[in-house]
Amino acid sequence: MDLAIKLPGLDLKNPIMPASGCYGFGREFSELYDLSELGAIMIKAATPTARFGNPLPRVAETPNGMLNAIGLQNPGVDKIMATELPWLAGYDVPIIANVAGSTLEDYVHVAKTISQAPNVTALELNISCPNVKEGGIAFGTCPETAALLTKAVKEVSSVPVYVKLSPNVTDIVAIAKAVEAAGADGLTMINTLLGMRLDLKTGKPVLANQTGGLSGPAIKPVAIRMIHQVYPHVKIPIIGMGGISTAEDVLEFLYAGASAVAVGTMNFVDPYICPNLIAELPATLKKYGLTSLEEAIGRSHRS
Amino acid sequence: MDLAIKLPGLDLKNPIMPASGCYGFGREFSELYDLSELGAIMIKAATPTARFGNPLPRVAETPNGMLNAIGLQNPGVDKIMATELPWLAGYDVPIIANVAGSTLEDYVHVAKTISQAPNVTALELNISCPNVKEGGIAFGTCPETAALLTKAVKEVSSVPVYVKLSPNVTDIVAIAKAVEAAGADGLTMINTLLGMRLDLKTGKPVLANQTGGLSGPAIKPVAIRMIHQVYPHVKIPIIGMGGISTAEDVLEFLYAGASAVAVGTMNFVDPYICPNLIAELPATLKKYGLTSLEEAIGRSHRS
Amino acid sequence: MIIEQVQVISNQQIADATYEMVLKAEMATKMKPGQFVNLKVEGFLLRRPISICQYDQFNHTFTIIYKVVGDGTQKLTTLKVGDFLDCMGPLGSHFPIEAQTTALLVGGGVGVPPLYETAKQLLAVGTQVQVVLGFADAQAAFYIDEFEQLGATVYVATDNGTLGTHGRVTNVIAEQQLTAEYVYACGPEAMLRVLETRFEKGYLSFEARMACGIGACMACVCKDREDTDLYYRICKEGPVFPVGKVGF
Amino acid sequence: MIIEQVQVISNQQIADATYEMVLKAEMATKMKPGQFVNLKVEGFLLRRPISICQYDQFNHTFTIIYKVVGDGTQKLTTLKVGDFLDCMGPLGSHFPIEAQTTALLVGGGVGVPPLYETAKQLLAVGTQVQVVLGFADAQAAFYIDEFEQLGATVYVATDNGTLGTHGRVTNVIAEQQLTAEYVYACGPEAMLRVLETRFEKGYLSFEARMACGIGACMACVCKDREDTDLYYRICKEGPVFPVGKVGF
Ligand SMILES: Cc1cc2nc3c(=O)[nH]c(=O)nc-3n(C[C@H](O)[C@H](O)[C@H](O)COP(=O)(O)OP(=O)(O)OC[C@H]3O[C@@H](n4cnc5c(N)ncnc54)[C@H](O)[C@@H]3O)c2cc1C
Ligand SMILES: Cc1cc2nc3c(=O)[nH]c(=O)nc-3n(C[C@H](O)[C@H](O)[C@H](O)COP(=O)(O)OP(=O)(O)OC[C@H]3O[C@@H](n4cnc5c(N)ncnc54)[C@H](O)[C@@H]3O)c2cc1C
Ligand SMILES: Cc1cc2nc3c(=O)[nH]c(=O)nc-3n(C[C@H](O)[C@H](O)[C@H](O)COP(=O)(O)O)c2cc1C
Ligand SMILES: Cc1cc2nc3c(=O)[nH]c(=O)nc-3n(C[C@H](O)[C@H](O)[C@H](O)COP(=O)(O)O)c2cc1C
Ligand code: FES
Ligand code: FES
Repeated sequence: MDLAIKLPGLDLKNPIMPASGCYGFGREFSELYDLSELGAIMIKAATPTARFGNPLPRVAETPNGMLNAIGLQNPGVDKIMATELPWLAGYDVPIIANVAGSTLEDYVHVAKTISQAPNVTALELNISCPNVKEGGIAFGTCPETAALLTKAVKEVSSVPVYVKLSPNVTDIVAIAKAVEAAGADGLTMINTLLGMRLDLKTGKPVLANQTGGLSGPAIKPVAIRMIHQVYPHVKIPIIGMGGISTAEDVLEFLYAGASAVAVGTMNFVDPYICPNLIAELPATLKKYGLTSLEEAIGRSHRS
Repeated sequence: MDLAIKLPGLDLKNPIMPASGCYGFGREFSELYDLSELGAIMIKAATPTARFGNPLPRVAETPNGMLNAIGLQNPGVDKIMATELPWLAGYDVPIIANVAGSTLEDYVHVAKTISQAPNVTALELNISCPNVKEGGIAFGTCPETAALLTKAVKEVSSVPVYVKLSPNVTDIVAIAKAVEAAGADGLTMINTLLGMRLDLKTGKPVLANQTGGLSGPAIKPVAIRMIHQVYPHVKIPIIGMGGISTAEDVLEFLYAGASAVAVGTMNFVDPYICPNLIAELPATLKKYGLTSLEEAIGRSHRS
Repeated sequence: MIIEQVQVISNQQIADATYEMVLKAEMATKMKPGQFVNLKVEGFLLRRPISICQYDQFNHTFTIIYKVVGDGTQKLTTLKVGDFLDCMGPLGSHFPIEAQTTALLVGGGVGVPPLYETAKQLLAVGTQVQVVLGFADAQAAFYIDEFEQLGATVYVATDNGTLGTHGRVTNVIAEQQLTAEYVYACGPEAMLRVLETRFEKGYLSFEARMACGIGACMACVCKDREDTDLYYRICKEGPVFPVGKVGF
Repeated sequence: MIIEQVQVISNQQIADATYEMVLKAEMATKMKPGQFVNLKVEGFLLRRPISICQYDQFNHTFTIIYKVVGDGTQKLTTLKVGDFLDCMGPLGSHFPIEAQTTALLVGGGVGVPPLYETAKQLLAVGTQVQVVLGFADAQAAFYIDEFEQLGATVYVATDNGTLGTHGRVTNVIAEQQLTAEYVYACGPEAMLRVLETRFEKGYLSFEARMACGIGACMACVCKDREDTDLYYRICKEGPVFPVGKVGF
């Protein structure tokens, strides 16, 4: 079965890609399998200058999920351009660069710079990171600010721009519509839910940052609901994510309205999950009587 | 160890009670243990007239959680007053009546009526039910409407009023402060997260109502985060809930800022969970070096 | 209702994706035909409702037959002899056992198991028992010999005709012009609907997605046939209801 | 790094809340002293990092020693001989084994296990090995005889004085005026800090909460001692670092 799909800026061999922040720049996984097998790679967030991120502990386990507060640790956009992206260019796989920052200027600077890289074929605007003090999630919880940022980035980006939505909002549809109107070429959803765990011995939060982003299978029903809600209201494609761990989960995201999906947390549990899902997807589609990817995308809205 | 705690309208023998909608009116559980053992009982939502609720299926399992779209099935406030509450009066346990409706008038009517019942010692204003078309969650996602409703109910209620907050909002603190300012005597949080599951065979949502409320251990980190966020901003007490399944979970909620807790979904898995948690709580407090309930409440904000 | 750690005595495949598990349990002494248990499967939050297929009140054992349809039932297949299983039961209403002249027992797929103990007990009180069993195909069929050994007359239907009559159980009933004083049935709702048009007396066992299994959550509610204000919980007032009681 | 279903050969309690588990694994042929494995425990999402205590490259087995501190390690205790465990490894950097005149191995609590294979291999290349082991109390102590049987000189400290010196491993070192060309240590950060003030050469093994264990998530990062722009992942560049490299 042909798993290829074309989305703005993205010529995907298949609809499976690792989610940003859960795959670094792919180096560790390149020792395990050929990165060219992937639909695309969403690389770790880039900020204007290097960030060390938050103090440790940065992760905590929760029932069928995990909290993280990495704090956008990354070597800065220039170093990524100089070392990571050229290395990735050795693989035949489109790169989606995750763009982050504290101010509108940060986003604009990173977007302008990184969209010049020859193998970056799309940007993912991370307006939804719950783990940095300024910017991040604040941009993602207000339709007007989200639109403003999208517009500013669109003006400077030489590749299509996907906006990554935060689930920590009352009205996800309003934000989705606002960023579409501001020129977004696609949506990626969802980022993590804001959560917390307390250490019973010390009484303090387990994470040094206090709160963290909840990801993993636990949040899948929220992701499916939000994609299902947004899909009928936008014309731009959605890349879905949030708790994917099986090929059947992939199908559920496609049904809800995603045109492709990203796998985050489960890369930590099974580093082979992306190639495994790619291998299993045709049989899974067949199992449910589907003969193409297109039949699956948005199916819940048609049947 | 003395587990008793006094909250507005509630003289609790211990801080453990079943959550609304997960315990009916207690009849099924009364065959298993003495309801007088409980701190309190949050009874199933009451509406002005009987409701059959949503079509089936009404529940679906998710990773470490479940979705429900019961749709506030209940016999109506008059029947509850006539049969359920007098029956419950046979037990030495305070009753928290969960009040729901589609309009402000509905809430006012139910609150006025049910607060007259001799064993109803507090109301829980359900402005956060995700499973009814009008009212419900709409009231709970906007600070102004939530405040308006709280005020109207406070005026007619002869017992203290707790407002049950929805987690499906951008800014939970704003809503908490608004209802406190409007006269709420306490908060209960959290209600369910809005979620969805799709049936892979039919492509349709598993629940007839399409979306449902996500509950169970999966949502615990979100509940803890929200209670932790709200606690420093309000003076009224919080009754915490969301995924509690062990005595250590109870402690975590107390640490976050809850003065008492409610157990929902886990009653379905282990109908003895409430008395079990009550029995285990003293040893659990001791295990972590605590000599009273008060030491645990809000501990994460002090240490 | 009891919650008990019951022990696996045997767990073996008896048909396509279908397993029979025998469990050692004190609660066997409280069981009635047509009731169900609610099993906690490791790794899953909600319990799985499974009908009681037969029980032995002297040896304190009971049998279930389950079909692998998802992850929970898949997990059940991995249980080994000696393993323990957290079991809540017996739950719900049961098939009344009274001496009748004739009874027709109709089961479709995983609706077959609760009829086995029912057949046994009806035969024990002197009722003449005819059984119609429906399966997807010959590979999915089970317990045909077992019903015959009890002394019942057994008819089989398969969707693809690989065993017995080609078609549904209702085709067999029409074809063989089967009649009886009472019907006892368990299977898909569509089957129960048709049976209601043919039989005035008897008992039907319903299914629904459940959360609590004890009547607390209102997940499994159905309406009364006449009084629209009246409703029943399939896990509590059901799963067995007299013919004509439940509104579809 | 390999992901392999390894089989339990034995799993037994050897001290207070402390268990030793021997596993059959192909990956034993790739192991080096001081490395760790990342275990998938049924019912939990994230893997659990556990040090390799010793391995046998001919028989393809390795040993871990784990302390029950939470639900995951509790669950490990229920594994029976013959059960399989999803294991990722070997992971991280290792203790370099070169012939030195003298080496002092210092382990605190669950920091003791990785020193066992290290001691074995250092002794094999002719290094004179002294070992200082710290435990909470006599009941929590383990592997003292095992280290002695290798031919190492062993000192013990317990927090409450029920075995060996009363106090910390660093008390023993001071008291006995232990010196060595190289230190090899694994244990709480506070212990490692003190050792860094006393030894100029050697290797320290660090711990951190991990998610991936393979360098992808940045959960376990520490800074370089001097260059604040430089950082290391404890799961990838670590857990073993030369003395003086990591900034606390
Ligand atoms: C009263 C009653 C008696 C039953 N008796 C039997 C029996 O004897 N043998 C047998 O094989 N099956 C029986 N079933 C159906 C059985 O409960 C489901 O097949 C089983 O729960 C599926 O679990 P799963 O994890 O494999 O499937 P999944 O689809 O992964 O389960 C997900 C969730 O949906 C629920 N669910 C899925 N299918 C059904 C269903 N058909 N009915 C109710 N809940 C469902 C599960 O309980 C679980 O909560 C009975 C159901 C009821 C209500
Ligand atoms: C490189 C390395 C080697 C280790 N070697 C050993 C060993 O040989 N023997 C041993 O007993 N323990 C060892 N530990 C600690 C061991 O990983 C934890 O005790 C274990 O993960 C606790 O799991 P739990 O489910 O019982 O506890 P929980 O507290 O319930 O675990 C919850 C989460 O926190 C993590 N976590 C909890 N404690 C620690 C910790 N101290 N370090 C890292 N993550 C933690 C768990 O992995 C899990 O993700 C090692 C840790 C690391 C990083
Ligand atoms: C450790 C970790 C780091 C993450 N870092 C980023 C990031 O840098 N940028 C971003 O947009 N999302 C980041 N995310 C969010 C994921 O890309 C993804 O949206 C989310 O985890 C939900 O998917 P999952 O449940 O499959 O993990 C991170 C998630 C995790 C767990
Ligand atoms: C089946 C079901 C029915 C519920 N009905 C109500 C209700 O009538 N009123 C209400 O305020 N909350 C209702 N809730 C929400 C619970 O009271 C509780 O807030 C939520 O489930 C989180 O707690 P838990 O994770 O312990 O279940 C219901 C929850 C479930 C699972
Ligand atoms: S399953 Fe809860 S009422 Fe029937
Ligand atoms: S645990 Fe993921 S980078 Fe070390």
